[in-house]
Amino acid sequence: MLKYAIRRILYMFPILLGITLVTFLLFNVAGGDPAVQMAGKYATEAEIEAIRKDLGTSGPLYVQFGNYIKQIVTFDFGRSWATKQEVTRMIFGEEFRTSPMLVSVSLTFPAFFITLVLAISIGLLLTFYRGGVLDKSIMVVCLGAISISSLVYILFLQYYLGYKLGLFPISGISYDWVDKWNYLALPIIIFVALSLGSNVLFFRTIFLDEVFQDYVRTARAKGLSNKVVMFRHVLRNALIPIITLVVIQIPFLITGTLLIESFFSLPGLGGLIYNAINNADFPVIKAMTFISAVLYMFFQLLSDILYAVVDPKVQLK
Amino acid sequence: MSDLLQIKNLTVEFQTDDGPVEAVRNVSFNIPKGKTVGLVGESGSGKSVSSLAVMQLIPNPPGRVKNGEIIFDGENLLDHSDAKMRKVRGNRISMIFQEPMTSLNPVFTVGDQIIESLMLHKKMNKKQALDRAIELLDQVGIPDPKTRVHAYPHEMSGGQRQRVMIAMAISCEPELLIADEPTTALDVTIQKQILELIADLQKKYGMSVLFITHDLGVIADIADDVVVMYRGDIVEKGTTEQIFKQPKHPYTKGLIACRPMLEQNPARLPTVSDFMTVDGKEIDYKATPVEKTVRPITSDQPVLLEIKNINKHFPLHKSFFGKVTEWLRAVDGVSLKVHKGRTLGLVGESGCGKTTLGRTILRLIEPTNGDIFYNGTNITELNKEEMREMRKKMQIIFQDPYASLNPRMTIGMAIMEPMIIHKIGKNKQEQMDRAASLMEKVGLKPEMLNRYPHEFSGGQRQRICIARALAVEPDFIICDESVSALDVSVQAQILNLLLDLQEEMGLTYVFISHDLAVVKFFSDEVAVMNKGKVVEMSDAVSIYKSPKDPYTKKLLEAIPRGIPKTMLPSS
Amino acid sequence: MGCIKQIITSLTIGLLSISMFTACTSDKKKFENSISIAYGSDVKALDPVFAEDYYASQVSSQIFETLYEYHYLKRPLVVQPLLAESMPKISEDGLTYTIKLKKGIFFQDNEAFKEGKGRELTAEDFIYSWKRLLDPANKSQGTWVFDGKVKGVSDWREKMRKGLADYDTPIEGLQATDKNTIQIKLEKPYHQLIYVLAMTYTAPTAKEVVDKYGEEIINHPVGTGPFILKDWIKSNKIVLVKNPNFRDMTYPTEKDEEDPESMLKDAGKKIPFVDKLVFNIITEDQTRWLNFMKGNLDILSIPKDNFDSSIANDQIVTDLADKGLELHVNTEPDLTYIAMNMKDPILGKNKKLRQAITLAYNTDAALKKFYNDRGIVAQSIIPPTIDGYDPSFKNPYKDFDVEKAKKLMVEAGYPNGKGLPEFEFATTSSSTAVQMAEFFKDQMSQIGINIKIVPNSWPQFTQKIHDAKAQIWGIAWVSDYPDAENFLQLLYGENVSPGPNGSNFVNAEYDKLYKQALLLPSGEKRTKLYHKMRDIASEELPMIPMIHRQGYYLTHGWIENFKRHITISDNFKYIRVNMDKKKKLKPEL
Amino acid sequence: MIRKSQNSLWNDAFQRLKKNKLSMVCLFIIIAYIILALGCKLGLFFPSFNETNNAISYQAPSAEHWFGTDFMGRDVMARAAHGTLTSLTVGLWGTGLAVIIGTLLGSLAGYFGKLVDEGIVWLYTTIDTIPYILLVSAFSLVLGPSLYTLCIAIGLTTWVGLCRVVRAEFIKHREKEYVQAASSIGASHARRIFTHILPNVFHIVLIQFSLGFVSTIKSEVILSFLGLGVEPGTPSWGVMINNAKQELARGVWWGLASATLLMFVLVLAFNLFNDALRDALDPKLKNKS
Repeated sequence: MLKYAIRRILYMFPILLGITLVTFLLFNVAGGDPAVQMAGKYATEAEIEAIRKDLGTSGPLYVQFGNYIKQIVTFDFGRSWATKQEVTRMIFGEEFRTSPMLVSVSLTFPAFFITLVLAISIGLLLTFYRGGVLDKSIMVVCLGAISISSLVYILFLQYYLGYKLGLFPISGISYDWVDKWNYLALPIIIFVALSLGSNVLFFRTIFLDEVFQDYVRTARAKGLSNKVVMFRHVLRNALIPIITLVVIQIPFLITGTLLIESFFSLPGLGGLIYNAINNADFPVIKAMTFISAVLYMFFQLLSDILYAVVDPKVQLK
Repeated sequence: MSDLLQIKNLTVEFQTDDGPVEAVRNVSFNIPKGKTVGLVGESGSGKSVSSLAVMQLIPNPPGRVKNGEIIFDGENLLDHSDAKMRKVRGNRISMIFQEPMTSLNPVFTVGDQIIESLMLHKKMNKKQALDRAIELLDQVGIPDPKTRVHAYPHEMSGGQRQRVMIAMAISCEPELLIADEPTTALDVTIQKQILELIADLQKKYGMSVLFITHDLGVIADIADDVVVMYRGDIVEKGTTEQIFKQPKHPYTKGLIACRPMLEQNPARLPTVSDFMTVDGKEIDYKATPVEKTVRPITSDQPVLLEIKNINKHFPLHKSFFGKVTEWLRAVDGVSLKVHKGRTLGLVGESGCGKTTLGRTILRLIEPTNGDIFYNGTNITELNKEEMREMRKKMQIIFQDPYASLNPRMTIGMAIMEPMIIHKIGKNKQEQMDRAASLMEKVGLKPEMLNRYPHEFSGGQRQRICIARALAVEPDFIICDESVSALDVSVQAQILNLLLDLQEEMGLTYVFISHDLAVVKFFSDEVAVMNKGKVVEMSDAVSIYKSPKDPYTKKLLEAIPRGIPKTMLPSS
Repeated sequence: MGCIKQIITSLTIGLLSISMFTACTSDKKKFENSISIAYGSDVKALDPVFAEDYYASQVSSQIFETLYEYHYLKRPLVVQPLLAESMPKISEDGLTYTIKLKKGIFFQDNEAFKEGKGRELTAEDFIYSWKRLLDPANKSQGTWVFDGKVKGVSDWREKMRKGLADYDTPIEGLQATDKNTIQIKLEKPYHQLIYVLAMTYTAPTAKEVVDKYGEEIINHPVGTGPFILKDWIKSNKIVLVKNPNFRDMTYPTEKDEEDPESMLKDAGKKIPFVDKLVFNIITEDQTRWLNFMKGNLDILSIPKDNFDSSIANDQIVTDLADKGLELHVNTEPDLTYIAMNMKDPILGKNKKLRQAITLAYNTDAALKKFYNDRGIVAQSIIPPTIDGYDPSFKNPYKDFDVEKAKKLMVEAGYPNGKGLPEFEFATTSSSTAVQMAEFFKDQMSQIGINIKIVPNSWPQFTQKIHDAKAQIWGIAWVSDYPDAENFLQLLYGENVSPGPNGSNFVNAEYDKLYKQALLLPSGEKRTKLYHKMRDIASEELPMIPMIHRQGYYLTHGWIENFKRHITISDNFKYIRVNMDKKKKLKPEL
Repeated sequence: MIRKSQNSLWNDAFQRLKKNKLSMVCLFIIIAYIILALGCKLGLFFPSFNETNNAISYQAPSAEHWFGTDFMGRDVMARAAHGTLTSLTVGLWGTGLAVIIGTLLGSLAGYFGKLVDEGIVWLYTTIDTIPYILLVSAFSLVLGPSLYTLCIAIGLTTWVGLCRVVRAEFIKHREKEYVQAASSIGASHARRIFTHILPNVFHIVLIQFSLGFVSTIKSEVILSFLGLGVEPGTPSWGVMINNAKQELARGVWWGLASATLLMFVLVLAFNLFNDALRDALDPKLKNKS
């Protein structure tokens, strides 16, 4: 187990190297020269060159890349080129309460959890009544639901639930631990609405896969009721693919949802990445790719470990 | 004696894309209390469907019981509500399935799975149930049951899993045990143990047993009555002795005759088709038992293939830095000679290394070390191009005819492919003609060339595999468990075909199987393998008559006699 | 099924009840004496040195103060002393400015000061702050305000770069002659200096505060102004509260002719009036609009697409007026223009072609389409409300005339566009910018010119202009100070890329006039020079002047004393919230 | 000459599909869309989609313009119809590229294993780890916005999922006996990969293509929101929906409505068809329903 963890952690290095290399190259080719913007509208070429030197973007590429690696190792990404703020603080906030990461997570985690609970319940239900009218009609509803662009959901639900009906605040966030949910309720509902359809379909497929396994027949032959068979045997086995799906999505939940964040003016990580891209804010991009890579790999490791927990066949070697 | 279960006029219908199909038609038979009834038939005969109907486990949709009655202990099970039926299932009637590998829930310990029915039906608490589970595991012969009760299915061998299935099935001391091909997926040695176990338990608990199998020989020892099914209908039923002594229906006659027996030495095996046509008309078959002529192997018989000290080791454990610390010696220093025009049988239980050896000979798996001489050429030293050339001469026929044909390729293409690769035949037309003649040779119609594998039965597919192997005009063919996955009746046909081809084309075979009876029938020489080593090698008759190695003896004993004990010649 | 339904209902009820519950608790907060407005993007740094964009400058100028400011109500803009005691004393040659500070001005309380009490502001604070502004290490975009104009500044900056000077090294032109007196010496006449001293860039910061916070100073603004930073959550909101120690400052007693009498109802009263300012960051128009309509925002610049639903015939629509909403329209020194790169071998060498392009563009239609007619078709580079603007001036090429344009195309040697390559029109990728580009493309197709629209990220866009790689692009300029020079420099030959002259227009005559005008104080003589330059630009057309945008603002009925000018950023101290009206009107929304 | 049997698994699948009435309706709808797109491409339908008329910008639906006009006075119905062409092009080429890359790399990784596998797994883990928006915008920025760079950006970033699936399938299949059989008759690696294993995993590729197609069409909207969409002026549903976030405020709903409706019908048809296709093609599910 320990051996496995160590090996996995060692395995992270080539991946990290790849990610750093790809982001570095992409944004050196793609982004505009940050020095030009930083110098402002009355700048002279000398001033711009001075800024370049200062940013470390004037040297040869390999030196710049070396600097990047150094930043990663020391976990010091310096200051944003666009906002002049310290990058780590932009991501983790001045304090935990107001951290953009917490904002993203406060939206995505509950929403994801609600989606999961609903989708799994509906998935089980559909599997139970498979082939029936209920199954077919809910399937069509789900397929219809995922055929509409997410932008349309946001535009309409914000307009009707937030403005017309006034059930929820239109946008914004509070950092009060209770009041916060007042603001997050509508974004969460939209998130659930956006992701429910595809999740129901996904879980239905997984459960259907399991229902036809031989062990289900064995369980039924023991005289177990359908409920026990579904909840104890099928669900327990379906946990294996479910866990992979769930855990692997967590890093993406942490890094936020750009669309919802931007329409609800939620200062989360999704918007942070978006702004960083638009401003060629390389320090933030570097930090965010690094963090998301580490998160991704951490949760992959976690999913492997959980895999070993739920699937006795898997042993971590 | 009263009947525990009466099945009356049972018809089960399945909805398919081409409309409803009756899988079972008007089936009626009884299972007396405390007796064992064998239900025999080939795949698709409706025997499993009938048993699932008893349990009311037929997947619905697409299947449903169209009509009939299933009277269990005076009550019609078909009238039971689901809740009422659940009280019967696992409690009064329980079932063992064919695939021990998949029939247990992989995420629960075997203990958890056994106590489930105990807690449900016997209202035991967890502790009592677990104690009982340990007892049961002990009864079914699991060593160290106290520890093993906490093991997961994947930590057990196939035989052990089937024992667990049995423990589970008998946990509530059911009145009826249905065993659906419980030994088909197992080695012969394990099969014997499982059969004995079921027989013992039956006696102990006074259960009735419905034993379902495609192999009449298997139940000869244990069944009191036998029901024979063919294509959804019962064609014959009677006591075991009646069935074996005076089979009435030609199908039954065929089934009995087609099984290779250790005691006999026929030159060919009779098959069901010798007794009846496909649509059930009887053919007057006069058996002319020709004794197999033993072809002596003399020192001047040319050696086609010689294996010298072949090893194949797989890494089993790796250290942190990837260095292998433990090896699995799948093939461990094997040396063999195969004589031209003869058949070498290679026999052993699963995991003994016989399949690995077969594939190593063809370099489908690279040997760790050792030499293989084919006609004097050391093929382990050939480069890729030369090896490809060599493949023309050496061919293999695999075990699973379902898996060894590419499902997306017409069988014509499958047969022509080796010709295309080796540029045999001038043009496509010629290759096509050759493929057609190969089809005829293996007993299939050439018009079928443009069909796809899924349109064929298992036996037909194996014929196609043979045609494909023959397409390159090889001298040497490895038959890797080539008949093990087939029903006995089909197995006989394929064996006959292989024999005919050998005679006609002068082929040399290496015949790999776990079934010593088949190997003995088919081979000139037999090598017995155990744990990667050849433990005994001799000609086929003397292996049977005077086995030297204890392992060979064990294999021999495990083979079902194929006739009721009462009928055994008292020798 | 029942189980699922239960889950859904209980869930919905749960979410609803949370929102009801909190809605009740937050009710009391609704009637704060505060102003809430929305910004479209985040404020970067709250530090005069980095008061680079409008938002940063506006928030900073509530906290920091400058020597001079503009009169809140008078138009055209009038400079008046803020931290200075009086207008500067200027020497005969116009090269030395002497400025006396008001006495008794204290920094806001901060732990950086002794015992946390803000100390008195001195002339030294200005010199220190200006050095900070000019320090190359700070990479401020505002160094141009002194660099090249004030004696010794370039020299000091050069030395700083080489590590040969520090903050103790004096700059000849920037000296504190005593505790309350600042002396500025110029290299040559610099008549815009007075305006520059009203820009947030030149506001003073205390050295103690800079020393204490180091690089983090950008998050810890401590000025002398009426508001103090209370809370700043990045990308979310900035909350300022009233500075309790703010000196006695009063509401103006004079007004502009056009202002209603009510604008003087608070005349002479102590400002600021509100307790709190909240700057919300809201990027999406829909979100901003809906929030305003709910009364969560007090003041809103009308999003272009909400115009139809709020304004009719330059009047606010009745159902909004009934809710107490008020409309404020103001003409601003603003110019949008389409620039052409004079370095381009075809565009740059063919005046007739540029004239044809200008003629073929229907500015009226664009004004309607993209600005709801709220603006003035620009005839020249000089915008209204500032010295040099002449409303009667007509640019001969700004009349939309396709026939004439076609004729000019023939004269240019490209009849019906024949022989012309496809031109690239660079734009940013926002939907509106792209729509404008599409309109341009459509207009050009009338005279056979093919346009390829190339959307860019903002950095790419600025980079292209900076590298003189763009061919045609649309951009805007908002005045830094009320002097046409601020616009005319956009075509000055020495300002070519990477400078502000992105068109890379070089014209000897124009440059000569520009240099002459720089030396002149405002007055008829200078205005004449400005007009000559304007005429050259109007004939050569290195850029097509498009529109002088007007500000259309909506305020809720409880907002009083609202008046806006884009150059005046410290306006919140004058605004009053009528709490009675707010209590009455807001719950109705 | 022997003709090919009508009973290949593909044909079988098609027969099953044909029995599913709903899926046939969906197929019909999809074909209608394709015809619409082709007609637009050839200038047969709505040739005047780019005709501007500033006098009638933002006109509500009328007899002349059934779905109203947009800000340039262009006919929204014609724009939406031409948006079909854009969507189908992006879907086809973007997903096509992803499928080609994913299938090729997945096959190689799964078939050869060892170092080849490690390398390819490294590559896709790396790609997968980088936030999607970052990657797409980087590609778009490098290549400059146009219909085809959009396809390339989508293709280069979305192949990972398919690659994973194909790799897993190849690992499963390379041990199967029919592959062993092929190697025993001396078939080369290329033959084993392309004529043997690939046709057997191709139904999965097809399903993934179909799924990818749908998500590409949907992601075009999001990419438009991010300013990474098609070349300005090209009619596209993404741009139309995205513009609606502003236009709705002025009561202009028809742009959003027509683009959403057209997209909804196509995507729903595709989704339903996919579902039927999966049932028809996936032998695992073959005997289940």
